[in-house]
Amino acid sequence: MRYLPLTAEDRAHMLGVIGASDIEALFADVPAAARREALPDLPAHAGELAVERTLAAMAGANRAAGAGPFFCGAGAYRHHVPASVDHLIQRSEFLTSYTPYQPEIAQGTLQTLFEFQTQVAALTGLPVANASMYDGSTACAEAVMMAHRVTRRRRAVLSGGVHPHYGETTRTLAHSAGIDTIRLPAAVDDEAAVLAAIDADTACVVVQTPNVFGTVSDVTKIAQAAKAAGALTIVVTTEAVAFGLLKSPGEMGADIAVAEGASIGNALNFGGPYVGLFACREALVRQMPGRLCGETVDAAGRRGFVLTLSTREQHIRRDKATSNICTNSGLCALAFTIHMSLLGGTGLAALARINHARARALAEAVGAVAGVEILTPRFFNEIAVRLPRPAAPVVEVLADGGILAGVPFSRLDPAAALDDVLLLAATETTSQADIDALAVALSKELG
Amino acid sequence: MRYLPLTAEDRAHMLGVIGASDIEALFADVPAAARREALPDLPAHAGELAVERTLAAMAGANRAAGAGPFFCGAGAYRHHVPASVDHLIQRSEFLTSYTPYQPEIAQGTLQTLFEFQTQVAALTGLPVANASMYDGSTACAEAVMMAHRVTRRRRAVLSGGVHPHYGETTRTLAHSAGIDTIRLPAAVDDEAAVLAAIDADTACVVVQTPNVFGTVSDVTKIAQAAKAAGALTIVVTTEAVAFGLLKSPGEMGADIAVAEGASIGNALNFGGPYVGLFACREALVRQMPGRLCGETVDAAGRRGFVLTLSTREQHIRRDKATSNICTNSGLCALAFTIHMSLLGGTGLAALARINHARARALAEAVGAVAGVEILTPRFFNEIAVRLPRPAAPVVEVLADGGILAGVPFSRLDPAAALDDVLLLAATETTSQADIDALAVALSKELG
Amino acid sequence: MSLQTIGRPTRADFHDAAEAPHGHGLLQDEPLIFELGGWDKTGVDLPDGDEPADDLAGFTRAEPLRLPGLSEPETVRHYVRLSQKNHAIDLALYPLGSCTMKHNPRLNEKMARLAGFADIHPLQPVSTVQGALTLMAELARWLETLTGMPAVALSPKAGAHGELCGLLTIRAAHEARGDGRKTVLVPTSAHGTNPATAALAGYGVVEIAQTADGRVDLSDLAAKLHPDVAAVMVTNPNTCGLFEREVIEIARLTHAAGAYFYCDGANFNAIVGRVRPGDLGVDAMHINLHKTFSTPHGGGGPGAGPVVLSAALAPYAPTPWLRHGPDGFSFAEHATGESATALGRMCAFHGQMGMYVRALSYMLSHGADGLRQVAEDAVLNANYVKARLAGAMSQPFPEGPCMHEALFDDEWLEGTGVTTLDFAKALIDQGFHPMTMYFPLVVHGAMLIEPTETESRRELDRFCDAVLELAAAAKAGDVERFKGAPFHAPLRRLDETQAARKPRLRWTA
Amino acid sequence: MSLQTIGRPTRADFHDAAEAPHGHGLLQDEPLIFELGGWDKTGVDLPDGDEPADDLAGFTRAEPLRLPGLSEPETVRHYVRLSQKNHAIDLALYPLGSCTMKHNPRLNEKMARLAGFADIHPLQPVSTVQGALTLMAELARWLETLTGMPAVALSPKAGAHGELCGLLTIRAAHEARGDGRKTVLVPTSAHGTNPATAALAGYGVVEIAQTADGRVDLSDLAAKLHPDVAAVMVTNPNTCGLFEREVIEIARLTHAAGAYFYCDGANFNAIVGRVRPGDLGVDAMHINLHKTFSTPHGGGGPGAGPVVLSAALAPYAPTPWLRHGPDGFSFAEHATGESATALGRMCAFHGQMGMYVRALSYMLSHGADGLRQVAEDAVLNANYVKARLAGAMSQPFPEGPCMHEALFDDEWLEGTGVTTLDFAKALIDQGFHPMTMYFPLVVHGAMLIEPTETESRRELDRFCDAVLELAAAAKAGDVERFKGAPFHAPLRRLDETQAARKPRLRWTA
Ligand SMILES: Cc1ncc(COP(=O)(O)O)c(C=O)c1O
Ligand SMILES: Cc1ncc(COP(=O)(O)O)c(C=O)c1O
Repeated sequence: MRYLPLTAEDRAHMLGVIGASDIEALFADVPAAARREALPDLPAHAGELAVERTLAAMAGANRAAGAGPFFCGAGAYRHHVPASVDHLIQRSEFLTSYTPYQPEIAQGTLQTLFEFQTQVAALTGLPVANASMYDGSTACAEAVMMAHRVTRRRRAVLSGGVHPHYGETTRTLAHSAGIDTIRLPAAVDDEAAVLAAIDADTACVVVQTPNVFGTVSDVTKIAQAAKAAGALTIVVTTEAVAFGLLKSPGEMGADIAVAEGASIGNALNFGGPYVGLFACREALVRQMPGRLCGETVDAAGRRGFVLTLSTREQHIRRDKATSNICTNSGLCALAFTIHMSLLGGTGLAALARINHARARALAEAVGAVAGVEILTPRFFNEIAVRLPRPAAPVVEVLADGGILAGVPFSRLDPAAALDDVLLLAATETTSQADIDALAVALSKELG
Repeated sequence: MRYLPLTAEDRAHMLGVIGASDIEALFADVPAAARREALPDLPAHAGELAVERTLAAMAGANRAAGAGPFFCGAGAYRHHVPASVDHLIQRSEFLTSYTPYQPEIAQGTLQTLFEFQTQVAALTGLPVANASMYDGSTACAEAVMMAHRVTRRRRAVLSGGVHPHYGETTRTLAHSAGIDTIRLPAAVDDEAAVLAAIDADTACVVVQTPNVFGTVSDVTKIAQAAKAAGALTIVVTTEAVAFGLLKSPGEMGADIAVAEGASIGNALNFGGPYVGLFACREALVRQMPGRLCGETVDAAGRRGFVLTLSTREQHIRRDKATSNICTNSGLCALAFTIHMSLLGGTGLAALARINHARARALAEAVGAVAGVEILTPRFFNEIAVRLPRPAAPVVEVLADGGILAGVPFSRLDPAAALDDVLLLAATETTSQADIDALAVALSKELG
Repeated sequence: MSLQTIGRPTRADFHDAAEAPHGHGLLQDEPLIFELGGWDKTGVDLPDGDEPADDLAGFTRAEPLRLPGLSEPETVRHYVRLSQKNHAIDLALYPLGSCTMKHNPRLNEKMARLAGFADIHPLQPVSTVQGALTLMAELARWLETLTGMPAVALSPKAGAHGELCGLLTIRAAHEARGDGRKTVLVPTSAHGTNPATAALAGYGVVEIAQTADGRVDLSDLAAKLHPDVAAVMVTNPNTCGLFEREVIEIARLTHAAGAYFYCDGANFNAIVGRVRPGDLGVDAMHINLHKTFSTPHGGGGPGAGPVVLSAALAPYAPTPWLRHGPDGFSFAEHATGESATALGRMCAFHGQMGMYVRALSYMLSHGADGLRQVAEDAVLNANYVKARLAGAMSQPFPEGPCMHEALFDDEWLEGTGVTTLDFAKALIDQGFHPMTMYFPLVVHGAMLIEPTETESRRELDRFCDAVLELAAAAKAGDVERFKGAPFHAPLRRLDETQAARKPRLRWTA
Repeated sequence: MSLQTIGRPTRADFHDAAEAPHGHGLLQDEPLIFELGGWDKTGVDLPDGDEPADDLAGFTRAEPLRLPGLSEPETVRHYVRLSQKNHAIDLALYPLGSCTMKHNPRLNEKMARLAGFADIHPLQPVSTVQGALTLMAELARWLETLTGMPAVALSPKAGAHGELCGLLTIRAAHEARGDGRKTVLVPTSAHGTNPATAALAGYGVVEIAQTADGRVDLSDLAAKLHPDVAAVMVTNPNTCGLFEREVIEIARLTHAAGAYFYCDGANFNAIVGRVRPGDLGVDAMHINLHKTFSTPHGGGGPGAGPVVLSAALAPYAPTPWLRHGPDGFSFAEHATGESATALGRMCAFHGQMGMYVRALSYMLSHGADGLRQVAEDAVLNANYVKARLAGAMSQPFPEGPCMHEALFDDEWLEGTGVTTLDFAKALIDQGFHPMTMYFPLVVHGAMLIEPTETESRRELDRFCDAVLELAAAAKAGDVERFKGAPFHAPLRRLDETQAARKPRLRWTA
């Protein structure tokens, strides 16, 4: 077996050194009844060529997003990632290292985490960011748990514009902590409803911008109301490229900002692995979940970086920890950081504008299709449209024709009774030809 | 432009330090008449996404060998290369380093070259190997030039089993040195003709095994005759995997062995870059072309490696050099070495046997097709067959049906009047289903 | 000493000098990107320039984003330089106990990057991603077969997330019966994520004592198994590297008390292909695909933590559920219909597809026979290290074989002036990553060594020789070599106290 | 000194001690694979085992092949460890004059690995590789347009091979006229491949003198241009980093003598997009795609050396010729029919396709505007280095600007006891690769510095600061720092004499 260095001779020699008669002797503690001779339902080992063929056949049975016009978004956006990003994250020293617990031989990882935290802080407009969460949705759930720890209150208000998966992930986790998750009805824009839902028991209010319908909002008013009520404001962003153009959560008064960072540096990957961004106000830092990388000096006085404030964490604080997270999204965060280092502020701003321009072109073309109504009042790179009939079957038909025509809202929330709503996203990878093809196909299908 | 770090501000500052008014001042030595303002026939710079789309479209207009049954050989063989090989050669430290002229900071490259030379020596059964040539064909031409230097004779006898491209490459180079290249008529097995052609003016005799028709030969008798006549024997191999099974050139009395090494570690690449292997007897080392890596010690007495015997080379010896080669096939040699280190002697032997077994299955299936005659008396992984009609159009028809049915001999040597001969190769990547598909298609086309 | 002549001083007394040189002509000093300039630069050529955004007036950033951008050459160089300051499995043995730092096959990386896996959207019509669902189903089948469990929830994103998923499933099962149990029992030796997860899932944590031979104290367990106990969480093989001999009895007692048996499967590598947790009475167990199934750790993640479930717990698994019907595979993505009992959702989308591809590639490569060999070689390697070091270092549980990792304590260092931390840091100077230190907490000055099966005998010997040489030096009173260590790393020992006292968590101008 | 605090001693006097420590805890000592065992092992799982080969009895190896095989983890670790002993562009400036060590974009690597390029066979029916032929045609068009030449032979595999192709083309042109000229004129400053190639092509080499300002001596050229001269080979910009001001006159004189003007285009980077060799009277010029067009050097290769040709020489270009007709692209692969005048074949197949892809990817990325900027920035960077170092080091040709590289000599080192070699080796301790030394031969103790356009001003300053600091140290008499250098590389200075005296060219047990 190509991954196993020991030879039969090695094994015999080593058993001798150990003083064991055979390998079975080393498994002596396993109850005899539980020792299996073999697992006949599974195949034997296979060479690279065979494995490659099996997996390539599975991959070939999927329609890659790049194979034709593509408009899916709804929390996962297709962007172009420079080749150097994937090259760099595959360097052995990044790919095959562990969490940087020994800082003297992990400065590579640690310095990039420090860069990551600084970038996330700048993007979200908040002073402190952690070293990543699993993804945007679990970051959102953790933010609600954190608000509960900070406020000691048990009521979380979620705007109807929050991605339903985020709402459900949050509800699932919050439930066991006895937190009441108030999910307002799905709505393109529900500032009034959110304001009305804030009360004196509210631990936090969770708002998303651009929201799941694509709507761009200024949540300043909500943040002010929350603050007045002693609640925290959590701003969710599922499309990190938007940070290049829109007001940052910090500018709008967020206490905590969480985001899905996969748009920068990472591939679609069918939904994972992604990278959760998590930032907050300085005063809240000791209630943050996840790892933090901090600056310090070595014995010779040279600058270096370490994981710090670990008294918040499970390995030190155990059941008093701020979270149970251990393994996070390190390599995805590295990809994010490298891509951001290439883009810079200027590049991200330009990229954001291009995304927005593509979405405007999309809205124009789709809005001109008879029977299609654009629901999103202000958008970044995604719009919600109402079709004259349920969206899911329309999407199926267009998929058969080679166009991946976005996400039916019913896929996210079948109970919302918004079966005729379709979410359509455009990015820098969307060409005018793609848009035209979509408009033509939609006209044909709806006509 | 993403690859250019200087900003406008940098440029202005630097011109100031230089004391130049503008960039034009730095080009003052260029005659004014030769300065171009712009090159209007070429497009302006493009982003990664755009370039990727352009090139992917070109790639998409080719039929990849892996897309269906595939039987082309004739000097270029499709083998499976472990993923770790390509990963390792892409490490910055290997990929982006220069020829190891500063050994203190090039031990990575140098040690791998030393390993390469040792492996090539073992494979060819000769004591000395160099650090690579461009490919097998140029190695063959250089070997003939070397034989001329060693013997001071001007007549090179090439067996009719030598790959026509190798023969032509050799003739082209030898011509200018005033060497007479005697290319015997294309023949499946021409030991007698070769023996007859050796005379007292002969500098060298060049034989190939397995030869271009796939024939495996023992060239011992030829080597003995050459030796008796004071000529050198050059053994050519275009399929390095054969070294795992067949008698080595050294065993058969070769003075020089040259080979195409691409089968190990390298992709088909439409014919290049490949890697030429070059080995010879110890006594001839100072007449070898190309770089040599040798062992030595550093100032602290530790083992290290350096480029050595460079008094043979162009940068020292200029017009007295043994060759003009400078840049060689370093990274392809590294890929070869890594793949060989994975295989080991045991693995290469097993791989060779599998290749041979696949070719036997191929011969059996194709031999059973009515009208097809197998010409190769003993083969390794390639056979020549005679079809009842010209091979090229048959190959075209099968290609339309998705089968790449080998190489018509006429493609290599249209003047040989062997238009009905087809070369078919099989490797470990050839499945029985591929072979069956070929046999069926051939029967249909010829039937 | 024949070790490390490169990367070693040619002078023998280097470690006497606290200021001894380290580093070499290839290792580059490298500032932060924020110190490299490029405030108005970008390393990306974008198709067009200054698109209007007038429709968003009032919603856009007041100030331009202040982040530096570097050209590609500068970016590549920056991160390549930084990378060389890391240790990695690809450089040497990485003996972190409990972390299973094994070789990461490159084939798996290649497979995960096939466009058919990497470039598909989680919400494409399922008709267009049947290959992806097939892969998930295959992975599920392997995990179920290897563990002998009937179901698996794939979506958890790491081990701790899997623990959470398992406990939430258990909670849902109790709640479905109207049973509001509030306690989870966890051994004192447990990994920090166990109690942290229990707390996050809303449970109180009660610790179970450990026996003198490093296992769960059955009498203490029995005593604490009152009706408020929702689950018992046990790691097996446990964090001392020992198999819980009485695991079947633990399961029996747990079930008798109406509780569920959660097994932390982080150490599954020791038994994969040989022992099926389902045969031991386990109700739920997470599997760190980034440990046993070798998806790369990536400097801290991402991982994946699928949870296998017993028949009793399966109905409460989170969505999405993978289903197979006449039209092929589909997802049940919401807690309605047949999946109405689902506890909810662990995360957006379907989990860590990129890791599933790698793990399945690993499984197919090894096959059932190879995986069995993995367990055997992992255990063999650990016992070899244990045997070779036993004469020099003290062990809290010296009797009998260990499983995949060998545990030492610091008793043998008493009086030397050298601590576990010092000893570990000195190992860096020998070219190795330190072992896991001070974990498990139940062992004083613990040093937990997990070599994994992908280490050759030669590398194990290199490591053992280095440890033995250091041990001899410690006993010989060569304290300076340890107190100041590491001397030969890119940096000397870092001041963690200062970092925590006045945290600087981002760069500021 | 603010340079290199990592990879730098924390003690200032390190270089006084010849035995000073070097290396760090991450850099691994690594034996040869032959010393790692594995004589019966393999790191490849093959589909089946012991296939018969009875039909080859008598033709098979008498003894089994004795080469070690290592498992994948061992192999990966071996080569990763070795890699860290290399300098690389990705680590720091690589100022090798004449080598054009510029950044290698990763996009190009990705493109070259597309199955449609990497997994196609050179002898597939051309109908199945129209994309490949399109790519070659596009590359040819770019090269022709950039050089202002009507034709290009793509197949040569490196610069020297391109030179050979060019001279063989010239020979064929003369022979076609029955003209048997036997001499090639080459300036004394030429790269070694120029005279070596001329000799290989069967020509006698006569050297042309150089003027005091580092250019071809026109009167010497005119004097030597007798009727036996087949070609004049001139590098432009030349190997002193200077543009041959009189290049048009050189061409005129050459043509007047019935000879052809071969230009060594290794330094094309300095003028790409700004000057077309075709406008200068060049008949043939090779282009190192691995220099100007950034295909990676790979530790010594592979490269590619296409040769652009004037109309007079084009008919003699080697096969294959790329043709475009109504059915798309095709090859003329033999010297028959319309390609009957072809001189023959430079190599099997069609040349370095993998390099063509990378080079075209580079060209498309830069575009005409970007390439022009390449030349400007390359020249600007070199002149910046020249300006910054001019005060400290002597220059053989101080007047006027240089092109892409700055040339210094060792006059300024006189009396210091430090040689060019010592100085260069000391640069290694500063974290940089040495410049090209002792080339061109016409300059005493030459140091040729080519930064390329992909270096930032910051990196140039780092480099210049390091050189200036060293220069000051040399002048201050700190000879030890130089004589023993490098101190901080993986190895100390290597004994090249011993290597050549009793060559050990392969491992033996
Ligand atoms: C025993 C044990 N349990 C749980 C975990 C947590 O797993 P993860 O880091 O994947 O969240 C670990 C990880 O180190 C572990 O060792
Ligand atoms: C001026 C000059 N000419 C020719 C060459 C030879 O090119 P190659 O190494 O590609 O054969 C070089 C390479 O260094 C060179 O610098």
